[in-house]
Amino acid sequence: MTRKISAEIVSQERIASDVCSMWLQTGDMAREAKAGQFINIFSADRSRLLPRPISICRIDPEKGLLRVVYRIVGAGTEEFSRLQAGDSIQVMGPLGNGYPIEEGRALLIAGGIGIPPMLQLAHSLPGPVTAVLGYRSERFLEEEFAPLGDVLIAAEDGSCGTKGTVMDALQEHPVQADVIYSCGPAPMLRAVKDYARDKGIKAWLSLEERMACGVGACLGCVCKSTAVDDHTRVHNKRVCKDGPVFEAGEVDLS
Amino acid sequence: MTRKISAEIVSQERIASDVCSMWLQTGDMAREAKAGQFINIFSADRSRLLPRPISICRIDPEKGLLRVVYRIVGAGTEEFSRLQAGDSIQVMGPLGNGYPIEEGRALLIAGGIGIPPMLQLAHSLPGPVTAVLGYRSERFLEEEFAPLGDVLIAAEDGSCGTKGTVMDALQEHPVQADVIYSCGPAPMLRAVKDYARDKGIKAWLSLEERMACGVGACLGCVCKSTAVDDHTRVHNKRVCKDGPVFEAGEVDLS
Amino acid sequence: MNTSVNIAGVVLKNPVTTASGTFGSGLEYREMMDLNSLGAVVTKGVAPVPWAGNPAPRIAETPSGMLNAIGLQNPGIDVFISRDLPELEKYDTRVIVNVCGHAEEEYIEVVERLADQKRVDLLEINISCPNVKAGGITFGTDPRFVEKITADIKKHARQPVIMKLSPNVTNISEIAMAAEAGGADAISLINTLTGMKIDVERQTFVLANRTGGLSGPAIHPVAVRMVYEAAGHVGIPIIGMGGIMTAQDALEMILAGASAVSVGTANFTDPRACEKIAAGIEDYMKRHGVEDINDLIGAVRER
Amino acid sequence: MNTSVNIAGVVLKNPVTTASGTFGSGLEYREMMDLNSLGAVVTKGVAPVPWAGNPAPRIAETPSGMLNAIGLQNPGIDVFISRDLPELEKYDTRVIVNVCGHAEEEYIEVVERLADQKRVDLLEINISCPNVKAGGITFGTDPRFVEKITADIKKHARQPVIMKLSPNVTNISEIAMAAEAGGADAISLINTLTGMKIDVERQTFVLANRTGGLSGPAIHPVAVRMVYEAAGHVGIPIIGMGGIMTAQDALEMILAGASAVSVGTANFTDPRACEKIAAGIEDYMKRHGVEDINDLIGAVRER
Ligand SMILES: Cc1cc2nc3c(=O)[nH]c(=O)nc-3n(C[C@H](O)[C@H](O)[C@H](O)COP(=O)(O)OP(=O)(O)OC[C@H]3O[C@@H](n4cnc5c(N)ncnc54)[C@H](O)[C@@H]3O)c2cc1C
Ligand SMILES: Cc1cc2nc3c(=O)[nH]c(=O)nc-3n(C[C@H](O)[C@H](O)[C@H](O)COP(=O)(O)OP(=O)(O)OC[C@H]3O[C@@H](n4cnc5c(N)ncnc54)[C@H](O)[C@@H]3O)c2cc1C
Ligand SMILES: Cc1cc2nc3c(=O)[nH]c(=O)nc-3n(C[C@H](O)[C@H](O)[C@H](O)COP(=O)(O)O)c2cc1C
Ligand SMILES: Cc1cc2nc3c(=O)[nH]c(=O)nc-3n(C[C@H](O)[C@H](O)[C@H](O)COP(=O)(O)O)c2cc1C
Ligand code: FES
Ligand code: FES
Repeated sequence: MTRKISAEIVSQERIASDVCSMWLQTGDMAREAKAGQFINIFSADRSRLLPRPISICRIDPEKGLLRVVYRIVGAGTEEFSRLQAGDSIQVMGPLGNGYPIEEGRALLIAGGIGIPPMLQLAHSLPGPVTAVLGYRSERFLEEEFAPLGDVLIAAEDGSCGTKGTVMDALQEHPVQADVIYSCGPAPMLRAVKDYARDKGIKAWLSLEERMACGVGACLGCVCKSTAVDDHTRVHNKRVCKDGPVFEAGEVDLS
Repeated sequence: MTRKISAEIVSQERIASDVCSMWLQTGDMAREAKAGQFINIFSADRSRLLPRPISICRIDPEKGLLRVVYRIVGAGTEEFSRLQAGDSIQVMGPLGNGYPIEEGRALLIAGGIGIPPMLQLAHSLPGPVTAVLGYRSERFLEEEFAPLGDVLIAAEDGSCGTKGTVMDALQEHPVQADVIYSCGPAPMLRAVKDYARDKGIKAWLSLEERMACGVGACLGCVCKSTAVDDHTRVHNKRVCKDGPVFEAGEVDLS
Repeated sequence: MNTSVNIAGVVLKNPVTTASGTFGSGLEYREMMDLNSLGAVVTKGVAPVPWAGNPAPRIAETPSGMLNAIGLQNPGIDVFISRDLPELEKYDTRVIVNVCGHAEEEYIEVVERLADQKRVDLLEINISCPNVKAGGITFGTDPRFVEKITADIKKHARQPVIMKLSPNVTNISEIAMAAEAGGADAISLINTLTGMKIDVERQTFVLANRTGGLSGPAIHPVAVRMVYEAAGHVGIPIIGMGGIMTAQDALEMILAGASAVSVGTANFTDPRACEKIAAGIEDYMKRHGVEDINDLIGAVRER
Repeated sequence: MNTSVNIAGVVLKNPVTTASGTFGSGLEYREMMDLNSLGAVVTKGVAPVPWAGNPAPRIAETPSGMLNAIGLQNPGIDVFISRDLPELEKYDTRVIVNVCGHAEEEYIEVVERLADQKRVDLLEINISCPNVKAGGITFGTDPRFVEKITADIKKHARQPVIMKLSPNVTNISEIAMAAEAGGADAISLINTLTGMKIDVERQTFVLANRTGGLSGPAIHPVAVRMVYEAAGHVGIPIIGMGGIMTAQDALEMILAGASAVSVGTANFTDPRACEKIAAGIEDYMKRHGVEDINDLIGAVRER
């Protein structure tokens, strides 16, 4: 059940120059959450009305904890970054569909701030996992993937692993996989979609769009779908409700 | 010189159920401040653009400290009340003219949240002081006046001193004075003005009005003046700049 | 204590309704709040056939407000009647169906299709959506047109008709009077103010549609003023909306002359906003000893 | 790097000016900021004789905005010329005098009195103040009237004339074109949106005047949209204003088509706002490698 609650911040840590990791006490919300879902985090400043959608990075159902990892890009995330253990914040969730958990060898392809949701996914998947993580330069979360499977790194500035993108890393180190999961910037998702089609592998992509309601009501967050959608019977799917995770063939990323 | 600075909160204390006392490190602002002047305190919430004018209650020029005592009446003062020692807040000042310091026996008449500015005034005045303090019920600052002169108390609910208003207290305990200083709600100021005229005593009244700029630029905070004003040559005086303290005869309180 | 209000013969148990387009057909929110606590659910605008709406991005945040350029995406009247409407049977609240169209005939088609739908209590006609390019913009801003389309819709409508007005006009009273002259049973206002946001880093429009509709507390003072002005010029009931976040905001509208209110953007900040606003109004009535909410309608006084 | 812009032949060292009525005659702020950092000071509206303005309260805070109902209190043109104008001689900034009146003749009287004042670089004609009851409201909302008063003022003005437009209109482009047709050298927009606030505890209007003008970031999206629309319809320079708090906000206006901007309400939140905005624009130009600010005017692109 989706609910909005006041969550206590259990810990907050800067894990890169502009990336924060925050554990929240969310009780039942954590117990119901799945990899690939997200929560809406609300600003305490009354000039900022809309929630910030942030993916679930880790779930601790026993303790009722959720972890989010987010990049400071604007006033909302900047505000969140100033919160400390013991402070409270309004959150709503769990939201969205999450990644379907499939059998077999999984290839996780993630770029930048698309990396966090992959961490819970790597934990949730039953089979062997290879994670391909793309960074501009500074790395984060990398070491947490290591115990969970193989890890390939790509850094645009060549500071580590393959110089270039996640696709360059995959070219350098081919990986056998039965299913692909991906999250990251739109150009990366397009490349992943092409890659999966070429290899004949099923791929699940997590999309981003500007949101208001987060629950499928406002129709603010649509992406183009290849088939007629259930809600409106056009070619729009709601990222917040029908997604954020889509089978690559479902969505038109052009 | 009026300036806007970020001031550190040195201490914050609840002195009545809805009244807070806050000491601010303001440096030169404190050294330039006078009794009866005020400062503008700004909200950190970006939905609240206008400053809150609050009277200076105490000045510690050596340490560069200013004290304000304010009642929680809305979102702005509620926000201020949550601040703690070590936090910072934007303040602008000193603003307004302040009370002229006159020789002779001073009668200070103040009601409710008009009491705080009288405290610095009682400290600044050279002659003997009688303070008449009116409360609805709960008292505050009362004990700080005691060392500075005679104190009469009026409480509307009769919980202490004279039951009724400051005027009732004065009727019960007549006071000889050469000059009156007053601050409080409009009906009280009207009564003080009449009282002073009847007794033939000069009276200085501190007025309140909704403000924007605080520096005489926007003409938002005018009161009616009996004579043509210097700024606009009509019958308006700016409470923020020409006041907040006016000689009773200067202003039309009807 | 009576909190019920009467809009054109339809009794709402309390004056709080959801603003069209912000609450889906109500069902999207049923997990999070009690739909029975609402005076009425106002559904997303519905057209004769599915509309795809505008390209994304459709949403931008602004200071104490937001811009939307949904472009009236909707599944069309068939899906609405067969899928959404029956679900609303389960709730004890009034249903107001918001109607949109590209041309007069489209409005009339929807209105006719709804005529024999018992679950529909009232119709709200959106002649003011600033995001529809094809005629939409001028529909709601010309009093002659407003009067005519109102009269034409009234000929076909079985349910009472609320005309929803655009704030993007020089003279809101004139438009309100035109709706009344055309036979409207009520008016609702305000729809969104047209706005724009530019991404200065990328030097592009933030919304794919360039402009969007501004809603939220930012516009509340404009909405209150327009409700007040309209209330001074028409005798039909007014549903006030625009930036209502709290019971106080709703009461401002009611004191200005609204018989009921709609709550839109607030749902995004708090999915239980409507419920809380309804409770807050009751609270206020108790504190102020108001026996009947109708005593508050238009009751604002000189200072 | 060039930050100077040209408004009708008058060169402003940078595009940042103060919005009329929020900055007095500039002198009230000289203690707190460097007037020389401004592209221009725009003074409070001045009429032929002193105006007392509206009763207090004149100010109300609203979400990310404020209402004012000053009612154009001003000392009249004599005092302005003899007292305020000479003080401005000391500063190296342009002076734009804002002019108001109850009737056309009053505007013309002020314009004529200013004709031989060398210190006055530009005139800004406020035909849009929503707080003046006597005719003021309709002045700025009828294109025919806007064209006529512009033409008549132009006949008497020695300095270039900026017509300041009201946003309380159905079609801002039409009004902008009317000003241009009347011979305006530039236009400025937006003035305030008319709004209202009600004190629900006391059930009274918050402002003695009932309505007031809404300004501040709340209205910024509306202002950007109107500047963009006007820029698409006129060839004369535009001074953009409405809710500018930061350099980003100012740049939105410039990208939308404004040659210069005015900053109003922001001065109340930070008396050094204008200075900071001017510095922030330079900063942006450096970061983006913009050699000439004029390259940014109207440069917004499709996403
Ligand atoms: C499903 C989903 C999951 C996400 N997960 C993460 C995550 O795990 N970690 C992370 O760092 N970021 C994530 N994002 C992006 C994150 O929502 C934005 O970075 C954040 O909203 C920016 O807020 P701001 O106030 O700092 O920035 P501002 O730019 O000031 O925000 C202004 C407005 O734009 C919206 N906005 C800005 N950027 C985005 C964006 N990229 N996507 C959607 N809305 C945006 C904001 O929500 C707000 O309404 C996710 C986005 C979506 C849609
Ligand atoms: C010169 C002067 C000195 C003052 N000194 C004190 C003092 O020492 N202690 C104290 O408790 N209060 C004082 N006040 C009143 C104080 O300014 C208000 O109580 C405060 O602004 C309320 O802010 P808020 O956000 O809590 O209330 P809200 O009602 O939410 O404020 C909304 C808006 O109205 C304004 N406002 C509300 N009440 C007043 C008021 N009474 N006067 C002026 N503006 C108001 C606010 O500044 C704000 O812009 C003084 C007022 C003036 C003009
Ligand atoms: C996302 C969104 C979608 C909207 N869709 C519609 C609509 O379909 N029909 C309509 O008449 N109004 C629509 N509106 C306008 C609202 O019903 C309402 O008039 C406006 O938002 C002002 O109220 P608010 O400030 O409480 O949101 C929409 C508003 C928003 C924010
Ligand atoms: C207190 C106040 C007084 C104003 N007085 C005038 C005026 O005398 N003449 C005028 O043309 N505009 C006047 N305005 C409008 C501003 O110049 C400006 O157009 C408007 O406030 C929008 O800009 P902002 O949001 O930056 O404040 C006034 C605005 C405020 C807030
Ligand atoms: S954010 Fe409202 S439908 Fe997705
Ligand atoms: S608050 Fe602006 S003149 Fe007093």
